[in-house]
Amino acid sequence: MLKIINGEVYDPLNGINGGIKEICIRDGKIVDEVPNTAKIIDASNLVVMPGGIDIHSHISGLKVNAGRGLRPEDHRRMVIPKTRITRSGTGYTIPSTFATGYLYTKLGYTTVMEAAVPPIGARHTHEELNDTPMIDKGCYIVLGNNEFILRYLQKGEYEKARDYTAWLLNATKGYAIKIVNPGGVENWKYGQDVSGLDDKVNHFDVTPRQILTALAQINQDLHLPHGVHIHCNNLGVPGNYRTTLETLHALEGKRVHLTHVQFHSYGGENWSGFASKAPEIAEYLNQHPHATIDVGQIIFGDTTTMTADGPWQYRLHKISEKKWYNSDVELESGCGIVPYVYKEKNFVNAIQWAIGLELFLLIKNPWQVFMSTDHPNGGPFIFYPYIIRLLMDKNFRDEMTKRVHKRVLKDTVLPHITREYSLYEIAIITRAGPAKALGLTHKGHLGVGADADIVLYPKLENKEEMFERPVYVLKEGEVILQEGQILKDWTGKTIFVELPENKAFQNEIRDDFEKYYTVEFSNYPTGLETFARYESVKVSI
Amino acid sequence: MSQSKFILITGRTTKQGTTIHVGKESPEFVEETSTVEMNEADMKRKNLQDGDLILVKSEYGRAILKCKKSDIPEGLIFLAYGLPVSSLIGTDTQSIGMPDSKGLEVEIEKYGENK
Amino acid sequence: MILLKLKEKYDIPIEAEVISPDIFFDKTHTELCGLPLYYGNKEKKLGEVFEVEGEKSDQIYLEGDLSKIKKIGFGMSRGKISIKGNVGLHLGAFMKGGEIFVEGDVDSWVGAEMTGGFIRIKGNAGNRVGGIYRGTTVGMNRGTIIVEGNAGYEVGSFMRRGLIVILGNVGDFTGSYMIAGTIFVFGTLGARTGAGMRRGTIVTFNPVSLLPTFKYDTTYTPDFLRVYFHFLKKQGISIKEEYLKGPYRRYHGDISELGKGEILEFAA
Amino acid sequence: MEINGVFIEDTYAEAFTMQASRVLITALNEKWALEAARSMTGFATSVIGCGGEAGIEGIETQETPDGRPGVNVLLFGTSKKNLQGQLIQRIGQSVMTSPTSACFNNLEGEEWVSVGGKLRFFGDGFQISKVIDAAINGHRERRFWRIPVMDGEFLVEDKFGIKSAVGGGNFFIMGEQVEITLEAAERAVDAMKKISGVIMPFPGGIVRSGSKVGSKYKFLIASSNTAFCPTIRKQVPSQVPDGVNSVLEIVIDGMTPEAIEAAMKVGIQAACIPGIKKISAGNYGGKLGKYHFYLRKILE
Amino acid sequence: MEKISDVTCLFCGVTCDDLEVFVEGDTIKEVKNACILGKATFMNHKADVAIPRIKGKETSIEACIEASAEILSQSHFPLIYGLASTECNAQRKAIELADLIGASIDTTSSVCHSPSLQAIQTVGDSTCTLGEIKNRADLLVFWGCNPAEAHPRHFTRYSVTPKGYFVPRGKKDRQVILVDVRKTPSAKAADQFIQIRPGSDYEVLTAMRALLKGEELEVEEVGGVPISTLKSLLEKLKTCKFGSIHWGMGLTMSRGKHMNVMALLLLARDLNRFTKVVASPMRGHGNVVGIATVLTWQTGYPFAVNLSRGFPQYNPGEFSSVDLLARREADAALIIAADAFANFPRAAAEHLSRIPTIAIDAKESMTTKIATVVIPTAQAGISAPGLAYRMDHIPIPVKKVVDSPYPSDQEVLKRIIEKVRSKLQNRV
Repeated sequence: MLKIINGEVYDPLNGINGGIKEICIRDGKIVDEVPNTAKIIDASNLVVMPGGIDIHSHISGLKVNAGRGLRPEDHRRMVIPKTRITRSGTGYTIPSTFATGYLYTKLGYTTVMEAAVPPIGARHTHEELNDTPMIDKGCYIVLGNNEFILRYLQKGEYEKARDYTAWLLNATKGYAIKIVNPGGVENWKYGQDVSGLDDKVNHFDVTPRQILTALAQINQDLHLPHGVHIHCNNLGVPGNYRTTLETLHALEGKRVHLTHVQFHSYGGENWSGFASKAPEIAEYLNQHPHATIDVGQIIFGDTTTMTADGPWQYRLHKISEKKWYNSDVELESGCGIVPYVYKEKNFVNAIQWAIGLELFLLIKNPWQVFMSTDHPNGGPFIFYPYIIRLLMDKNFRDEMTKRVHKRVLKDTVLPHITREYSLYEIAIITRAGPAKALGLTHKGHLGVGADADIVLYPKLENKEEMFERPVYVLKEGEVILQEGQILKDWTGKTIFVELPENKAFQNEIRDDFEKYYTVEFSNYPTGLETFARYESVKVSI
Repeated sequence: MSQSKFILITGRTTKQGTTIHVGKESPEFVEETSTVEMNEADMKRKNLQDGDLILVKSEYGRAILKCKKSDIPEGLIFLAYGLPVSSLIGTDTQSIGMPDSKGLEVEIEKYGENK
Repeated sequence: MILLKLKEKYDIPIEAEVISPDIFFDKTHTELCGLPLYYGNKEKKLGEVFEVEGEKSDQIYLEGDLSKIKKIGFGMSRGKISIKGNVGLHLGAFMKGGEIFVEGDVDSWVGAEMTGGFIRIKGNAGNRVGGIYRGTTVGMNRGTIIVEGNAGYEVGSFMRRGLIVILGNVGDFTGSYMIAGTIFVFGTLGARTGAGMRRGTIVTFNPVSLLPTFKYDTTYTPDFLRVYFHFLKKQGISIKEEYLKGPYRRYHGDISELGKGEILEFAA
Repeated sequence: MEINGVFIEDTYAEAFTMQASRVLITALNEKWALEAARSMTGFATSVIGCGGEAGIEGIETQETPDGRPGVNVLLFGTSKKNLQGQLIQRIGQSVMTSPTSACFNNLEGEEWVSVGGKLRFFGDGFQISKVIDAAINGHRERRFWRIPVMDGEFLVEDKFGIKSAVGGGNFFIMGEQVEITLEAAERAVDAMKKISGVIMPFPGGIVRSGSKVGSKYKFLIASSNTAFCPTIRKQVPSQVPDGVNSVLEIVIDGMTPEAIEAAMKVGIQAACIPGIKKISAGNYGGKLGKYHFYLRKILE
Repeated sequence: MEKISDVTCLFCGVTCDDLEVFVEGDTIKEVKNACILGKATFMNHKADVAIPRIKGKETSIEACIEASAEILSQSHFPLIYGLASTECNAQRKAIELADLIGASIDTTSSVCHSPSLQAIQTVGDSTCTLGEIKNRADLLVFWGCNPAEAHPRHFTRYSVTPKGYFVPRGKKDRQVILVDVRKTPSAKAADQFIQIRPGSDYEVLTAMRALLKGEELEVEEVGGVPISTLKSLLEKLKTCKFGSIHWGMGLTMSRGKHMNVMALLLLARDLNRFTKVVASPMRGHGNVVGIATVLTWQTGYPFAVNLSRGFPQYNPGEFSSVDLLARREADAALIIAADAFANFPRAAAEHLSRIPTIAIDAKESMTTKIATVVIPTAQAGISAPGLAYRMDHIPIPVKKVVDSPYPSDQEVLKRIIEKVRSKLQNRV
């Protein structure tokens, strides 16, 4: 039992904006009151927030681990020595599993969603997540190029596509549906891509538009807690904002989350004409509350880009001439990895940087836009406090704007935006908003019944310092970090959805499965015995 | 290449892979991992018959092995992974961890011939 | 000046990146003796392993069989380290500036991924002189390494800038995948010299067997060579008169890559 | 003051600041080093009409960077930009074109200008850069460019040092007739050539058409130094004394004022031969240049 | 007799998971679907089982664990090696132990595909899971590998013969080319066999890259192969729809090693300018991909990891076993599920008999013969369940089919960790 007193509380889901409020904790949950015998944390001069929630990050899975394997030179830049409590690790852009847990905790994040898991790699993802301590976690299952889905849609069998999705989410212990470059990744398997929503997918008589609308409908019909999570077609391509807007139009009325929209808000017909179309995207979102986004802010410096979007990664490899890893995943997805350096004086990179900030600042409703760097694609997540400072501190932002390539000053609206985020708004984009969008009802807030995942930040003028130095981090009511030191090697839970089982349907897919997969049907699903700790979110259809 | 120099190719064989489960000291495994495959012409040249014992010498070690005719190219000999292979290879990994396990230059003589 | 004498020879390697002018220059004798070294998985103090004389200097002298001492001069940017005896792995790796002199042999990765400075070895060196650590694709970037004895494999692999001079023989893959820079080998070369090189120069004074991806261009005496010879003479390296005169066969390659590298082979 | 009966006027030569560079040209032999040097220093008498001022300083006596015979050329310009342009043009047109040549910077400059770095583009993508490090003994890093040309390669240094130096040191030799004046001037030049750090940029080191600033014609920035022209000495305020029928000027550009002084000293001394009446110097009343070389002081 | 279905075989990297195993009590009676190697693995599971002993004297497992913990907690520069023939949970524990005692941890990759891993770390790889090859590959090239003897079911499950979605006629829709220095039994499955001179892989591959760029070479042949043959091979690779190149230890163990593999990876990469081409290492003895995978997620590096400083450092050539032993640096060794003594060059292996060596293995081996402590365990995949990784990094659950009197590798390591931890704490 624990009571946090005297803290300045930011709990947007409960409308609390900086008021002094006591927080009582019992059995890992927030409760109305605790007896006087409860331990007390005096949070005078501290800011109290729910633990951070990352709605989109690449921390675990075949691709992440392939990225680790590809970049020993990156790991040498940051080593994390073992302590009596914690394990050692490495990694600057792709931290090892233990390091990932510790580093997120050191920022006050307590829940992180791995954003792209090919189903056949789900078991691997969960095994890795078991070794990712401290945080709760879940994963999104990529479906936009799944050949079962493509075949069902080709034959017009929507119900089968829906039942397959339900089966697959159960089998993989996923939390949400992810779409990555629908159709494009399938085409990449023969070295091609799609260029828009109405291109045909090779060998399957369907279009990206059909895939998107069907999966959004399935998402709706299965009553999944999170909207369909989309990485649009044409990522990174100049002029792609049109595809992004078309995607949003096509899915109007459905719950959708577009991810790393920074990479999808580009104007211009070629690289020399590269321009920001963030205002257009923001304007659309300001009119259409059905959609949420995360930004995918870029951070100047080295990083490792990794995505299921194989064709884009091949293009990026050709642009950057850096090493290239590609692995296509049978019947399901793909994966590409390319190291990349974002440079302040490179005008495309500078404008990308500005676009991210414009999205944060021009989208009026903070419940629609969430913090992300699309870790590690835009940069490592450890830079979130830096982004917070850019959002909260106009002067700091202006300084940076003057440092980067001058086309940012000349060609973007960023220098003219005066908005500064409040702590309340920061609490929305880093915890309350993602929790709401994810349908994680017991997270992202400090109301009674919520998980007691709580972080206490020092009140500092420099917001970057404030958010990288939590004084306390509590997980399920336990103090796991104090003054930068990890006190407990906490095992977090893996969160997944649990849909009603449909035994009859399994026989439907078994035949094709056995013909085209290379693993046995019975060995494919991830069983509950895999998990160190888990929490299933039951969904009734 | 002088008459007695050969390139040693090492590798797996089905028999090596099956007999290993019987035991590393089982006669089957020992037999398989100490039998050298040679080209017929090479054997003729060295006056060797199937089953003859040969002394194989490398810069790092030596082994007495049995020879056997196969369709391996001239100048090459093949030996399945096992203790004899290990006794012939050196420890220089050129700082990458992997010793020179294939393509090693060895000398062969009929066992007992030069005594 | 600071003098370090190794007290006893070790079998277990010691990581000693603290032995660097950047760290030593402002340390008192007591502070020096207390600096940590890593003896396998245990920490030892500099003063336990070495007899330490002097303080507060960026001129360091080392004596003893240091063949198990790793990372001396790691990342140093100034001053001078002089060593009498054999030295272990990673001497002067990631070095930025300053000078290292060794009277003895050194192990592998001497000057690996360095970005400046000068290293001179009287004896032999191991593999990857001025080379890379695994994963790196842009290696040595400025600086000079002179090895008076032989060197091992992958000398100057992935090198981006700088000069490596080996007076003895080298192993395979010298200058492999080099991006630019200059390598002189006065002894013999192993196989696959310049494999995958994009730009850069490898100069050899013995016949070299080349990959099929190198093509002969011409026989001439490039003026820049004499500039290098002049520089080397100033370092006290004697250059045969005939080398100054040339001529040299020029091959370009590796045409499986950009192909703008060159191998100059003394042709007289 | 008189030397060998030649009157030394109590005046001063007024000189001004210029930017200077020292270019070392090497070649297969001295002949071809000199050919390139002569070509490079051709048409470089005065910044008024030539873009730059240049002369051969002398044969390099130290070992050159490539060990071949070398000739030093001093090139002066009015500004950093002007001098860089002159270096690029003259090295590009006169040294690069000259068989077997190579071209090095030979001046530890106050500032550095890119020369080889610009000329390299002539290599059409096949130019190769070579860097000699430098970290040793704190020397400066030296980058060279190798440009493929028809006789092999043209080697040129990437950056050339420039420093502020002195242009326009001068003295006048006033004689009874032109033959004797010319002989005195030649003797002066021969003596001055032994001094390093100076050049006499005019033909044979001698200028007969001394100039003054300005003209009656608005489109001219300089015109004949009428005060020293014997034929019109009664029509203008003249400085030509009676008995003097010919005046020659020696103009000196030097790396340092000291070098100029040294050169003027030996030059004037050599010029004082029978038949010479007077040695004077040109100045603008001290308004133009910051250097004032008083003849009598130099000769003391 | 009990029938257990969909059993996974841990012998090689093909990691077949469709075996049917028939058991009676603790005896395996029959194995179906397995290849000859897999069958031998299961049928001989009782042969040559190891005996717990210290310095040759038979004793209890508990005593062995205690002795091991004592050795490891005393050591200054211990080496943990092997881990191929076990499952991932044991591998996890081995890394935890290495982290705890500050050991170097290395795997059988070190003397197998470590050059491939190093090549991939340098240039990347265009690859795929095996199902992609099964469903799409119309051109297969096997370079320096002999699947017929090392990965027997690769041809039938994934590459040569299976009918795939886009290659419905199986073998008829595919072309198979084998490149090697000798005609191995795998040549029978190939449409074309290209024989190259030993030690010339790099030359041949790099020449192909140059030819692919449109360069002409000034030689008639490379590595004994006429240029015309290389050109026609390239033509096939450029014009196929989905080409799949597989390589083995013919590249990794021959002169050039990692550079040979790099040349192959770069060739495959370059071919993607024309069509889809992937390249995949023929990995695996056992679950060697598993240990590389787990090590990578826990430390960032796949093998040759040193933890003596309290954080991971990676350097093949420094922390790889052969080097550590040849330099006589390791002062204690823990060999898990691998026969280091038999597989290492003699001069390196001999150091194992000079230092205290602990062998954890289901079977007797050359290493158990010289080990100070021998701890027999239940064989993973037969008597211990868990997780394994296929050569294409796909995770496959591993079943237990019969009981063993011995604890699993995971269990033994867990107990060693507990003992070491208390010893270290007592000492502090």
